[in-house]
Amino acid sequence: MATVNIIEAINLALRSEMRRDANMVVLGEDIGRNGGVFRATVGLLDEFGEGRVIDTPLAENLISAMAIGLSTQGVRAVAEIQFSGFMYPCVDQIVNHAARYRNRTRGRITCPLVIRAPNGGGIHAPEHHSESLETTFAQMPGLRVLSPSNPARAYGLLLAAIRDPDPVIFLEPTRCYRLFKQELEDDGEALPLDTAFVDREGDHITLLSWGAMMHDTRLAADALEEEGIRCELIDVASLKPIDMDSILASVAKTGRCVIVQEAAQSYGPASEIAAGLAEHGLMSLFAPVVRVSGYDTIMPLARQERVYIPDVSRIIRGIRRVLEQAPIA
Amino acid sequence: MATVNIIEAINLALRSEMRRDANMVVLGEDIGRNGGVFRATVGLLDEFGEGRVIDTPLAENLISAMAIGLSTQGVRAVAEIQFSGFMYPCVDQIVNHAARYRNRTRGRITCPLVIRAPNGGGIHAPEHHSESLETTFAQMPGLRVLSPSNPARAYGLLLAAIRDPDPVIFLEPTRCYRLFKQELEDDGEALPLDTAFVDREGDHITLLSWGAMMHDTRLAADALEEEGIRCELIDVASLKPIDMDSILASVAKTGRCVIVQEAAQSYGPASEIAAGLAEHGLMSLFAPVVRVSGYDTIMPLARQERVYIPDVSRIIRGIRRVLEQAPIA
Amino acid sequence: MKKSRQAGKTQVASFEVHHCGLLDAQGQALADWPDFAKDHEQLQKMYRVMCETRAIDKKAVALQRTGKLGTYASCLGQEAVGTAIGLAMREEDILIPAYRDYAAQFLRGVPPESTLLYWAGDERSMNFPEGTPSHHDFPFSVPIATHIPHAIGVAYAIKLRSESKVVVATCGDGATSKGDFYEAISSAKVWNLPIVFVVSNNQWAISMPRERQTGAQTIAQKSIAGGLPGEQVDGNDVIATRYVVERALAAARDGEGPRLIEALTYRLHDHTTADDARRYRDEEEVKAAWSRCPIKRLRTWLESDNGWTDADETEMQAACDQKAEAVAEAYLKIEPEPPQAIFDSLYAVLPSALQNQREEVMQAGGTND
Amino acid sequence: MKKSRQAGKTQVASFEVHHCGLLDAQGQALADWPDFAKDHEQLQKMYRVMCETRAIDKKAVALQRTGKLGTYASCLGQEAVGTAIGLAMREEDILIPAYRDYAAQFLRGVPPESTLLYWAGDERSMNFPEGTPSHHDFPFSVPIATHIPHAIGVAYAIKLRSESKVVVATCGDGATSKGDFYEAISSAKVWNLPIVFVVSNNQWAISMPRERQTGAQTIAQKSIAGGLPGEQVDGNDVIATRYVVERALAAARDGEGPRLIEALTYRLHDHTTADDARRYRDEEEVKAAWSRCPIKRLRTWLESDNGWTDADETEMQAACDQKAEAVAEAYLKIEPEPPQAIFDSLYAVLPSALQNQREEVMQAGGTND
Ligand SMILES: Cc1ncc(C[n+]2csc(CCOP(=O)(O)OP(=O)(O)O)c2C)c(N)n1
Ligand SMILES: Cc1ncc(C[n+]2csc(CCOP(=O)(O)OP(=O)(O)O)c2C)c(N)n1
Ligand SMILES: [Mg+2]
Ligand SMILES: [Mg+2]
Repeated sequence: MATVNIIEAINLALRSEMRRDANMVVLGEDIGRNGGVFRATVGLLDEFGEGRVIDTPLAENLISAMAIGLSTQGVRAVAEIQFSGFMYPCVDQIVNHAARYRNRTRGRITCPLVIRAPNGGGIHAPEHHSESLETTFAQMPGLRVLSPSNPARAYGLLLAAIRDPDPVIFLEPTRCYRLFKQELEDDGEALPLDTAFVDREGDHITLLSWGAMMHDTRLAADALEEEGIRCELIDVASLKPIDMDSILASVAKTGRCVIVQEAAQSYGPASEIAAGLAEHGLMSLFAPVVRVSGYDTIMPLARQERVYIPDVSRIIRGIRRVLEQAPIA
Repeated sequence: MATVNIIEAINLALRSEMRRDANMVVLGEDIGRNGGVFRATVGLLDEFGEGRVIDTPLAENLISAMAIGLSTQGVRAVAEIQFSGFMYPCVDQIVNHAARYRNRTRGRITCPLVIRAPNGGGIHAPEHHSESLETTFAQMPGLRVLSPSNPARAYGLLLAAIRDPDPVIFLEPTRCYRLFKQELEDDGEALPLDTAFVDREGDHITLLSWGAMMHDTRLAADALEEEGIRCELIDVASLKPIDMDSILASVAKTGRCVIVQEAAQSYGPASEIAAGLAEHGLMSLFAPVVRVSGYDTIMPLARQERVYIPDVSRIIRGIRRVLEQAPIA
Repeated sequence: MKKSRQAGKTQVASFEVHHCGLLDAQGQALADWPDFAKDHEQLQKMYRVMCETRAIDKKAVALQRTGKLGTYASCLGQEAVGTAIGLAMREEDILIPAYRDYAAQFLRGVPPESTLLYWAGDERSMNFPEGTPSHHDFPFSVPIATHIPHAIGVAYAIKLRSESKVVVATCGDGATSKGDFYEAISSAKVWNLPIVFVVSNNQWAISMPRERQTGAQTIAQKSIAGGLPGEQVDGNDVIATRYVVERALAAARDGEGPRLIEALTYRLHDHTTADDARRYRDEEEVKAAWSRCPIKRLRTWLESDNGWTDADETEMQAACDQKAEAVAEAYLKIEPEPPQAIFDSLYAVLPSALQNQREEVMQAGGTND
Repeated sequence: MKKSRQAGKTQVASFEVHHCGLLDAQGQALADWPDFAKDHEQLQKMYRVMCETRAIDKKAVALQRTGKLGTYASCLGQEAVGTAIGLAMREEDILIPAYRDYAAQFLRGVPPESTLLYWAGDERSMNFPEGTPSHHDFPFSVPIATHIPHAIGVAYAIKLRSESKVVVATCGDGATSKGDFYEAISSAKVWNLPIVFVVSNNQWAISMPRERQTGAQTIAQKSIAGGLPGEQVDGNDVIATRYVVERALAAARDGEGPRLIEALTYRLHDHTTADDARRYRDEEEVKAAWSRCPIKRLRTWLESDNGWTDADETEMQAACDQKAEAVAEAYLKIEPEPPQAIFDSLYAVLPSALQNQREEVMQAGGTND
């Protein structure tokens, strides 16, 4: 039992799986000697050597293509992209190849790979270091997209992603990397894929989020508890596919729903979930679904990033909008 | 007054604007001597010469970057990508540069460019020639995304896109290029941007679509007219931004809504619109919103593409689902 | 480092690009030949493979013209490159081909009817048969050049496992303008990977002539950007092409790392059956190119040196046409795939979220056409 | 075409890469100098620009360390390249810089306080002032190499309008591994565009040493992939660097087309203030690199040949420090931007669909920190 933060949990997951599976490699920029700019791969070079801990040239398109080539040979390739804003050069390879090889060869060639990247803002990083890439990949059939919100899920979902026989995009909550710690058993146990996690039960309103925003959403829920508002807090975690069954079940119970995301509002996971509710859960809704999200602007540079990223007060405002239209009896 | 199909309308728009604006160029693969694989640029090389009709090397990332460079110098760059499935290499340049230069330089550097591509399937084309790229670009703040559904809109919206001072992604309905003709006045008149078009008024149910699916949606509406069901048929046309005001007004009137798209269901424009309804139009809905869309699969090769693409019967089934839950009085 | 007289100028690197040709367009031998080319059997086999490939190619075009096949990309005039690659590779090697390398794919075990099935639009065509080398090869990629960097990962896996396989990754001249091609070239030598890059420079990328595709005088010299050896070969000379590819494979197998080969050839057909090259290409140029046809020159040699008679020729051509017929029949007999198949290879296990959609397709029964 | 004895082998192309140096690390002149370098004024100006840049750079690091600035990328040790570019370019030329070319940007009119404002995280910092050459220059791009192909479009526009401007596009050694860089190199010569590509090879890409970045022996030779002339220069020799850049600019202006210059330099600082190079880089190597510092060698020359005294030095250093102080003060005085500004440059006119969101920000008053 160790007490770890998210970045340590990721490091533990990578190490334990590399020990378990000699067929697994990690690759990316500055992940070897340097241990990764966020230290996610620290120690791996010393333990597993240059062959399995691959410092690549500076080319994300190449990194994703290389991961594809490796994975087609049965090598479990786990690539790190330094920041999710630098994943755009990988889109062609991931969408046109990683997501498709199994389907176009009817199962002959597969791509068991993971591409990890820190995602989202809030750490006063430079330009292009604070983007939210969920939709870029979640829209693509053939892929899975995960975004963990705490150390235990970072550990368990990353293991599940690595062992999954299909390509997985793993978006890590940058600003929560070192925000808090959790007790973690480094037992190599994976968590289930394609599943949302109910973090707190409640019957008044369903709050949905994932990744870094889970933290602020929980704080908002705490604040409302004090007013006697019982929030059901769900970590969506899997953005492709989305576990709509769990979400619909919760909304059937509460009749109210607020979805919190950092990504720009339009075309984000919040919209996909709200659409699912409009099509399959409409009759259980007492009030309109509210999306609390980043604005439809470009992620601002550091000085304005807090204007863009939803904070607890914005989340509470969103919840109140729902409660005003459908007060709790 | 000429009677033209969509591809001819696009050719007319490009020619008339190049005549009007000596600062406009077209660029892309095989657009010069060859006139484009769909003939959209036929005749332009002879009239405007190699300087303004630019056959580029085979590199979409370069084409988009070159269009960006040209546009920053005040050259109106209209790039053709041969098929939308080959736009993925442009994503980095379009998202990280075209969409951002104005914002990051606070207006000093701008990118008045258009990137056109045939979009969608249904013509028995080879692999990767039948994709639907709406979401890839519509999710990105700073961009506009248009998809015309008939010759008049192809002409008027393309002119509007070229004259717009910001980057526009122009997705053309491949399978309708030569499907039908329309009377068109080549008068250089642009249509308004950011606007949906009400093609048919009706008070029973709102049908929303764009691009190639408008054709099948209209056929479905015709079929239902015969049963006395009055459909309000709206061409969304602008997928970024979406004209939600017009859509909400229509749904306020009809209380019923079906959205038809060819793109895979998850994270498509249909979801974005349904989410808008769930958040801002919930109380006017008599029945759940239904999304009739491509499946969440990779676009199949030619022999199965008709399994994937919604046809009139699938659209009608979707409409009936709504009517069953909220019968017309 | 050679100091020059000029102001502070020192030469720090120099490079040469060579061209190799062993059988010229007139069917005359240039210089000495490698052993395989001194063997009549071998020469006739190379000839037969090229002729059979051309017969099947011709049949494919005919099927498309009569509405029995979708858009098809012909390899007319480029048969030598695929033949040379297919014969030079070992079973265990891995081919990451471009779409005009049918000859290589056939030699590796891809059934020609699968190639037709691909252009008809059926994913099963890329599930190459077990028990043949093609089973561990890649299908070609339509997005130009995007498959080239896959070779880096595949070859890295080979090296990681200390296997003695080599990856052959091929593309066209147009493909060499794309970042994917360059990123592979730029990095292959970093790990000294066992890769042979073969570029079929057929002088055209649809309507774009080679001279306007890039400022480079040769495609071979692009290897210099990554510190690889690069060479040109007469790609219509099956003997020289096989010779340089075999040499490159041997070098890679011996740990000497990657190489780039530019095979000079010519696209005698339209780009695809959907294209009309007369719009942009001079008929005269095509006529001239026919005189450099890879099959014609080898036949001339076989006749002059190999005792190949008109009877032999007629017999072999008949056999090739029969083969093409049989391939077409086999292709036309293939049953359609059930509609729900569009879900069944999407993931190892279909996520439950997609079950309803699959159900819907099952009920609708699909609309195969 | 020189025929070789070997089997059918013909040389079809050959290339040389040269290195230019005019002032060595010891401050000794190599060969003859161009006129500008014979002019004391000019030499002292180059020296002053480098020293001032270093003083401002040092100040920026200090501000970051004391929490008054965000992550900052230092140009320590690389001042000569930016200085040479800034002095070689004409006003009307267009600079598409990398993030260590501060000296060039300052010379073009970017106020140093704007550079600090950028690293503080404020978009206004990229709105370079009217009336200065920088007003038509590009801000640097954080996504590595992605700005390089913009030069193709910018230079094409220049050519289309028959203007006599030249584009200077710069990047680092790591950037030359990316497809963006290669696609620009591959196509620049197709239209014979007026572009000078300058690569600051500072031997490192964060923790990746140059040798493992690419298989190419030199970065200069990557130009061969596009048929461009490529040359190496001692990038810590401001005289040689300015000389080769001026020559390349003149050639481009005369219609001779694009060139690639690899400037050999060294990153003396951590990659950025967020990096700790001791994790991956040998202290000894850095010490050795200090002996090749561009400023030190020019000072040695000025003292030996130019009558530069300790008094001159003290006076100039004091002036540089004052300048750096003034820059910091100006920067710290800049008022925050109103929160709704995140909407106000998104489009020429904000679409009505976004008005509500802007309203919300206005009401909330934002939370600038
Ligand atoms: C990324 C991408 N862009 C455009 C196309 C359309 N296209 C198909 S083949 C081709 C030309 C390829 O030329 P080359 O690489 O020389 O191969 P060749 O067809 O001559 O064998 C183009 C532009 C494509 N398939 N992929
Ligand atoms: C596309 C992209 N990938 C990764 C990064 C992170 N990153 C910032 S600088 C850098 C190294 C750049 O090396 P080089 O081009 O040599 O320039 P230098 O920093 O040495 O001046 C990296 C990997 C980035 N900014 N952009
Ligand atoms: Mg070609
Ligand atoms: Mg560097």
